[in-house]
Amino acid sequence: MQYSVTSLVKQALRGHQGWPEAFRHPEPRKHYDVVIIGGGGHGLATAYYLAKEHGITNVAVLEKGWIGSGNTGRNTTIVRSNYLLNSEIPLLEWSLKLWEGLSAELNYNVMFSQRGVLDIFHTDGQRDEAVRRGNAMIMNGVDAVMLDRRQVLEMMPLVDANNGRFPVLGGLLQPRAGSARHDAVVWGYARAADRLGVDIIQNCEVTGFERDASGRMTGVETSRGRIGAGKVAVCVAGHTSQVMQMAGIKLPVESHKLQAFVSEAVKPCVDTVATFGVGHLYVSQSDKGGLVFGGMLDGYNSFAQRGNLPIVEDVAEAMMMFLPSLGRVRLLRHWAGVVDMTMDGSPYICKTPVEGLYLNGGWNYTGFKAIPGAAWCFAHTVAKDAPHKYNAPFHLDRFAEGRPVDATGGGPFPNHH
Amino acid sequence: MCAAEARPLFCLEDLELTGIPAAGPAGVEVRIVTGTTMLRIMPFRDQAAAAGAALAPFGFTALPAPGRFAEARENRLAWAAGNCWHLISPRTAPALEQELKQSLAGLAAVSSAGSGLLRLQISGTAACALMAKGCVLDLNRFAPGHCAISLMAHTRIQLHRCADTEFGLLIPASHAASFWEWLTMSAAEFGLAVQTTAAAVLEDGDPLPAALSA
Amino acid sequence: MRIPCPLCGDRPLEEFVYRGDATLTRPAADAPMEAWVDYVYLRDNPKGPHREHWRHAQGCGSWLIVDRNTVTHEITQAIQARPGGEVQR
Amino acid sequence: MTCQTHRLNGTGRCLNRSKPISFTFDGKRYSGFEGDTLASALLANGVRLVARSFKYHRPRGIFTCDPHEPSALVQLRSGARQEPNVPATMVELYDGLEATSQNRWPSLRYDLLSVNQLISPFFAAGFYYKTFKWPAKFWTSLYEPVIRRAAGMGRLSGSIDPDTYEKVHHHCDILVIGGGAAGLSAARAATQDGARVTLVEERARLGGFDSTGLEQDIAALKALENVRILPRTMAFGWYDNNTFGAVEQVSDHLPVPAPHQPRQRMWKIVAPQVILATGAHERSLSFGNNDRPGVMLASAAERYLRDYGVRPGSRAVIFTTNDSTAGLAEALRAAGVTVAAVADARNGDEIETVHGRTAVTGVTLRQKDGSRRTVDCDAVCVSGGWNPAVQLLAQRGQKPRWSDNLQAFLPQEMAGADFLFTGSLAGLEAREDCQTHGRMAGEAAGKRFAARDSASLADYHSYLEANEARAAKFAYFESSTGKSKKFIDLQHDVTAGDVSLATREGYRSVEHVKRYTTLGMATDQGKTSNIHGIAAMSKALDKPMSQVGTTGFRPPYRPVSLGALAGRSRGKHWRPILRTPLHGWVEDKGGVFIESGLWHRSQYFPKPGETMSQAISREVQAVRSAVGFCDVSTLGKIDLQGPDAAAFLDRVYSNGFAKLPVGKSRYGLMLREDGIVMDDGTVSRLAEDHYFITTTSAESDSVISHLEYCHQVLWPELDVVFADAGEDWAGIALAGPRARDVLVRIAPEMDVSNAALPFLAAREGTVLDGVPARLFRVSFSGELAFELYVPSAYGRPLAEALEREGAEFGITPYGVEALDVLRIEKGHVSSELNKFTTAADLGLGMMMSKKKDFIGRALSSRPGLTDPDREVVVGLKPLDPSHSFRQGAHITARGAPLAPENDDGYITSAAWSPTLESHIAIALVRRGRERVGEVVEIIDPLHGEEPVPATIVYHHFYDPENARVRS
Ligand SMILES: Cc1cc2nc3c(=O)[nH]c(=O)nc-3n(C[C@H](O)[C@H](O)[C@H](O)COP(=O)(O)OP(=O)(O)OC[C@H]3O[C@@H](n4cnc5c(N)ncnc54)[C@H](O)[C@@H]3O)c2cc1C
Ligand SMILES: NC(=O)c1ccc[n+]([C@@H]2O[C@H](COP(=O)([O-])OP(=O)(O)OC[C@H]3O[C@@H](n4cnc5c(N)ncnc54)[C@H](O)[C@@H]3O)[C@@H](O)[C@H]2O)c1
Ligand SMILES: Cc1cc2nc3c(=O)[nH]c(=O)nc-3n(C[C@H](O)[C@H](O)[C@H](O)COP(=O)(O)O)c2cc1C
Ligand SMILES: [Zn+2]
Repeated sequence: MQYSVTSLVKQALRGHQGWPEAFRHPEPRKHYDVVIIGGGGHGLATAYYLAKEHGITNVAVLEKGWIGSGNTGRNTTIVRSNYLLNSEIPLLEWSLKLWEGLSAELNYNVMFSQRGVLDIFHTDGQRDEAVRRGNAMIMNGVDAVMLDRRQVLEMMPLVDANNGRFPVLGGLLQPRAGSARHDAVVWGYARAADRLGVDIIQNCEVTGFERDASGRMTGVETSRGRIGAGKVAVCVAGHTSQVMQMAGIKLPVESHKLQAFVSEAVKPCVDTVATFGVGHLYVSQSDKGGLVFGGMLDGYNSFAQRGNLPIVEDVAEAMMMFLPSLGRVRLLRHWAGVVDMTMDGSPYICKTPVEGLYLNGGWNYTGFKAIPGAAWCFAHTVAKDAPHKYNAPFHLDRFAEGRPVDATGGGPFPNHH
Repeated sequence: MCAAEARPLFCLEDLELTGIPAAGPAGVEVRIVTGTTMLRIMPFRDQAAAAGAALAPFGFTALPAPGRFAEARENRLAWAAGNCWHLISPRTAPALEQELKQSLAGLAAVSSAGSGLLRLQISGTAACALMAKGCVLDLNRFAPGHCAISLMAHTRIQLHRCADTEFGLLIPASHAASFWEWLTMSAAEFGLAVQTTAAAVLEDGDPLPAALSA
Repeated sequence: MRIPCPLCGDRPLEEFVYRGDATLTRPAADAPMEAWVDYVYLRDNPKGPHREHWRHAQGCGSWLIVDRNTVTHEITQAIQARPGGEVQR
Repeated sequence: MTCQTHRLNGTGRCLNRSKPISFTFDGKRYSGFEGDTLASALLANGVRLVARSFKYHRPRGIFTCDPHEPSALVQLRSGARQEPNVPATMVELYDGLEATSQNRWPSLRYDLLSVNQLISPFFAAGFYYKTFKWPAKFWTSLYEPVIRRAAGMGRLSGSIDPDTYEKVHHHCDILVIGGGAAGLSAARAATQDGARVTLVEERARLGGFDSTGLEQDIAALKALENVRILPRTMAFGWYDNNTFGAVEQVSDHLPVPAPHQPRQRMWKIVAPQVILATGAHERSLSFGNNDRPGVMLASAAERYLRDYGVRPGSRAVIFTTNDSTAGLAEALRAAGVTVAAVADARNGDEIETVHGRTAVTGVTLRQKDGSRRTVDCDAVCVSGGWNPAVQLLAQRGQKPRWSDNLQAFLPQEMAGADFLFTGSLAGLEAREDCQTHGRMAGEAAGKRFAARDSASLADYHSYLEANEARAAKFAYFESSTGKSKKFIDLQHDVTAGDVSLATREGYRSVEHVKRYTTLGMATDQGKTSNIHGIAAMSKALDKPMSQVGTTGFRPPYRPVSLGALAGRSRGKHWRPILRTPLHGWVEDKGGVFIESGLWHRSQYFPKPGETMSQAISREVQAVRSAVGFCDVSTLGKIDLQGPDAAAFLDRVYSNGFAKLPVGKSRYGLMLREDGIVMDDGTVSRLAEDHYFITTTSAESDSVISHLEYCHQVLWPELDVVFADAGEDWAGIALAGPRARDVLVRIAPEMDVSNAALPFLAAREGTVLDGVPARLFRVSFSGELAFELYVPSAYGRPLAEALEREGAEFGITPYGVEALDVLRIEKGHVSSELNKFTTAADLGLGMMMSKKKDFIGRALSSRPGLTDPDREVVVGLKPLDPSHSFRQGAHITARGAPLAPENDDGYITSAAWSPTLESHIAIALVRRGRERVGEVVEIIDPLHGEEPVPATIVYHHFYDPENARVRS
């Protein structure tokens, strides 16, 4: 059933008894042309684009828990393409373009809200970086606006301009950027893929790979039995190195955890997505009224989806530095996600040394915004056995070649990105 | 050209070094100790024992274990980092440094921690309560004679437990002003008395319990 | 999380800085390029016991080798990285 | 002032009736007593409607007597202290208290958005996912703003919070969380073997659910020396290695904090062992309109009667499933309340629906035989049983376990190596059971402490097992009929119908249902609602409760203010401000400071009437024509000693150091292992095995850490030691053609002639008549220059002496801005070390020794790092010298259109050069060195600037022959 005002009214009058399932809960078939591991945003969107763009519909998405239980369901939902390097901007900008039409395309409101991402800067060094980045964006056809101090304070009246410490010098605004509803992205892609025939199989953990004599992928072993596959595409976020290890591939990845925070709902007071670079803080306000914010990684390898106190304090301190009128707002909940941190802070969207095995991972803490664009490119890579030009830089050989895509200059220290 | 006078409290310049009155006697007393010489001793490979033994002229027979300090005559010898000890003395720097260098030649590197550390002695009935606001250590298990390098109010400091209600703090000079502000804010509820004392005077005061003396 | 520094005793996480995989060995000067690339970019990333480097940056300054479980965060051992250490406790 | 219509005479254990208190709610004045909460006082005054719900704006009253009250949230205080979403049940009354209702307009009684109730059929779970998708632009421009206007509950003041917060570290041997019957017994028993015990209790008073008869236990506990009791302190988070976060509400019960007192204090508690005694939360039941003001938990009614002398109404109906309400009817009657009916679900009786709009006026009862009757009443007391407060335990990741016998989720593990739990958290009910088992837990913990290993827990376990085996709770969650909305999550307006809709739409995991309906996502985090959601799912999916399971619990146990989590680290005190030894002097000179990392550095020294750029140019010119001096104390300084020092330096720097003679300085370049430049600085050899190293200010900590790594991990065999000498020395750069003239006067003891102290010479000596000093003839400015280091305490005297002795030569202090202009003119790289560049990019390829291994050597030869297409350092001079541009502007070939493939690089340093009388820049430009002489364009479309044509030049603009530094 198409979602629309009309169907909503009809259903409302019938006590909502007639809504069909948004997606089926099928039993796995014996064989699929493509098996996608991981029912997060990237896995589900890849399935959708394989079906929609390439006509490959005999596809399964295998998810070990419930779809969206990974990082897509726990991220701070910032969507932007205000990147620095010419090697990365086109991918993110393509993604942003897809975001702009996504609700209509999926017939599911993902609440993509273009209320801007504003990087506020407080030091000369930060300003210089913003100028460099803003100009790179414009050269790539991306919207970027430089705001002066007055304009920043107009947009973010709660910013403490006289904190005796870090004067507000200005801000780099990307007006088309914003945020989206994380769960809706998962469910919207799942429903759309399901409607194109994709099987979404939950509670199905992949535990091993099956390869033929030539080494080619032929299937996967799962907690629900063996499933044959023509091609296998891995989209498992924080567990990328674990899953790839099953295929004998060691990756330049460390798994780290990143925390996120939400406050009690208060009347709107933060109208854009704002970042406070000096304190490594980003904050926005959800449509429900909760302030959603986050900071740095906890900083050590971890597969535990829970954080420790030092970062909680750090983030609260940065909040109080940035927006000191929030002192009496209460933190409602904080949680963590396990992210693949790579050696240059950029993802891998590529073929792998194993034939028939494809990788979309290493998203660090920036993969939500990339879901439409990267999955679109990844579907292209899986279908055509070759990268699209937007994802071409994101291959595994770039370190050996000395061509990392390192926008922060953090170098081979994942916790510095 | 006339001899320059050191500015011992350069790192607290322009701060008010006055106390905060309380109803009764101040719960926290802070003594700012000036005129202390601090010399780093960093033994070369496998020379820690020999270096310790060579400290006899200063009253010590060995380098204290990590987490400990010892006192002898007017001197204090305190562990100060992985492979580093501080000789803390009221004597004047250049002469003492020369003597120490001679004693330790070939055994340990000696350098002057100079005036890079602000020395505070914190005491009083509320000293522990105040310390707990910034210090991550379990102060109940941090007995007199113990020392630590640890984080306090975002600053890496050296901490000596001098007596049940007395702590010695060595604070990097660049952080001193901020630390001082934190200290006065945190001590305000107890009442704070501030004194500036020359090290020479201080060392004439109460000695540590005999057990701790080397 | 608390790390038992062999010199300082149990200390909270905020005093430490993480570096990562402690099982890597720096290749010899004449080692082939792949060895260098692996050394700099490939890390052990196990789900479970992990041997890793930490520095007690806000304490004694020692680099430590810490055995820690990346799922439970339980630490079974922490020793000084420099063999023998300069100081014994 | 209205009178306390619902206040009883005599009862009220918490009240001090001799202290009446006056307060206002929505501007109306009321009175209560000391000891009241805002909730009890409002009830005493007969106020029932206190709030509106989140989505439908339904009228809501006071539902619990608990900290996790879902309904009665108010806005407390006014002005900068205004605080949204405060549960009235947790507000201790103080004189003059001001509270207002929230989320309503224009008033609580007539709330326009309550129309949402009428159109609520459209607002079923997930409605916004199904609509507002078209046209795409309208979401951000139209639909969302409307939704956002309705978002949120309370309002912030928008002013800076005037109160302070602080933190305390606390260590104990055994931490007891919860000061009810069980926690009190446990704490006391735990001390028996000498352990230091700390007990935290989130409420103001000890005693928990019912403190009657516990007075002596409390007094005895307080008398123990090794017990620390922290009331008003809520343990909010359980982190690794038994690190707990707790918040003490130091002053929230006062109009304003006392002098020098914080509003709240965050405790960071470390305890090798913990005993959880967090009790149980009573649950409600689902029935029609169960959210009306006047519907209240049975235990709340009991507490208001007993502890606050307040009757919840005059005619009450009790709806229960269990024995915990056994005494309630009697208690109500004793308070003069008519008990109009008792519907016991165990007998097949139930409430079908509640009548009344802004308050309960009656109920429809449905009896076992199916017959219905309507009963007039103004209060409904409901008990659906008890949920053990497992939330803290579940933060550790363990999933609670469903017990059919107890009809409740219990902690999964009965005990751990570092924790025990007891009381009604463990499923116990009777006070005596809680106390007996609490004692067992306390004793076991005490023994574990004393023996430092495990004590037998056999009794502890068997006690709980027997209790569970005995139990036979009645399974009942929802009334069987009725058309009115049955609310599960009172704050988020989630109904039983929403839950079944979600399951019908395929959202079958409990986590999906939570997210689709927002069940349990409000301020109480499901403490009053989750169980009913699970029950509704169990029914809809026909799955047992145990298979549906709970959602995950996360910190904080109850919401915590950001102020408390930040403590004193805010504003100016966010992080220490680092000051150099010359700070006071700079201040006295009228110097302007600039944030540089955490440092405050002198930026420039304006003279009266001067602009910033005039001051900078004057300072630059003084250095070029006479002499200036600059505070460089922020540079990292390392004292390196030991027999293997030279070998060590050779490995960590790309250039060689073994042959550096004693008494000489050399510029050094440090790479990362991946071949990117990490830092630069000077290395001076003071003696055979003694070096003094400087690093950049920004990287000083990371360089120390890196060198320690190299020493302790990579090459432990090298016999070197090094000390971070950053704090020891004040550093001053003395530069300009007259620098030597000044130095002679400052250091009469040293021979500073060009012959004795040539370029790059390094000396130790004394200045100012006996002050130990290190003197290096190095130059960043391109002039004859010296770096002078004296012990920090002599920094200011040195500056004063320089000023005095240099006056006749026109000496001028300069700040980091002039320093930067000077080095740009000279072409020294600095901001070009931006973590993207190799030595070759910086024009320093010759510093890559071919004769030795060093960090970064091997990987520097990768194709990407030697690509001729890389961006390398060059200078830029605009064709029109007056044309300015910014750092961060990009470079393109002349006339090239704006496109990424035409991006030829960017400007890393830009300045007005008073010496060259032109704007100049250093830039990283693709194939730049091959393009010297080419005219390119500097573009800055971000600022809408016209392209600036400029010539690529070598970046050593000033004195490229280096004659001046050697003069
Ligand atoms: C706290 C936090 C904040 C973030 N903030 C942002 C942000 O603001 N903006 C942004 O762009 N990005 C952000 N990110 C990053 C972003 O969330 C992720 O990069 C993105 O969601 C990754 O999507 P995914 O589909 O690859 O992974 P996931 O959503 O994690 O999906 C992977 C799925 O694979 C499943 N899986 C794993 N192993 C197996 C197996 N063996 N078999 C079957 N299934 C398996 C997992 O259960 C999981 O559901 C944030 C991340 C975190 C943790
Ligand atoms: N069926 C039942 O479970 C039931 C029903 C009614 C009454 N009771 C009675 O309740 C009492 C139970 O005693 P108990 O000690 O187990 O529970 P309790 O409810 O009396 O005490 C628990 C205490 O822990 C505190 N607390 C909870 N979480 C906290 C946190 N995170 N930080 C700080 N404090 C926190 C609460 O404020 C409360 O005071 C007995 O008297 C029992 O008879 C039990
Ligand atoms: C953007 C965003 C907003 C959230 N808002 C809320 C909220 O209002 N209330 C709430 O309880 N949780 C909220 N959460 C947190 C979720 O409840 C949950 O903690 C998170 O998705 C991680 O899942 P987990 O805690 O089950 O591991 C939000 C999460 C995100 C990503
Ligand atoms: Zn240590």
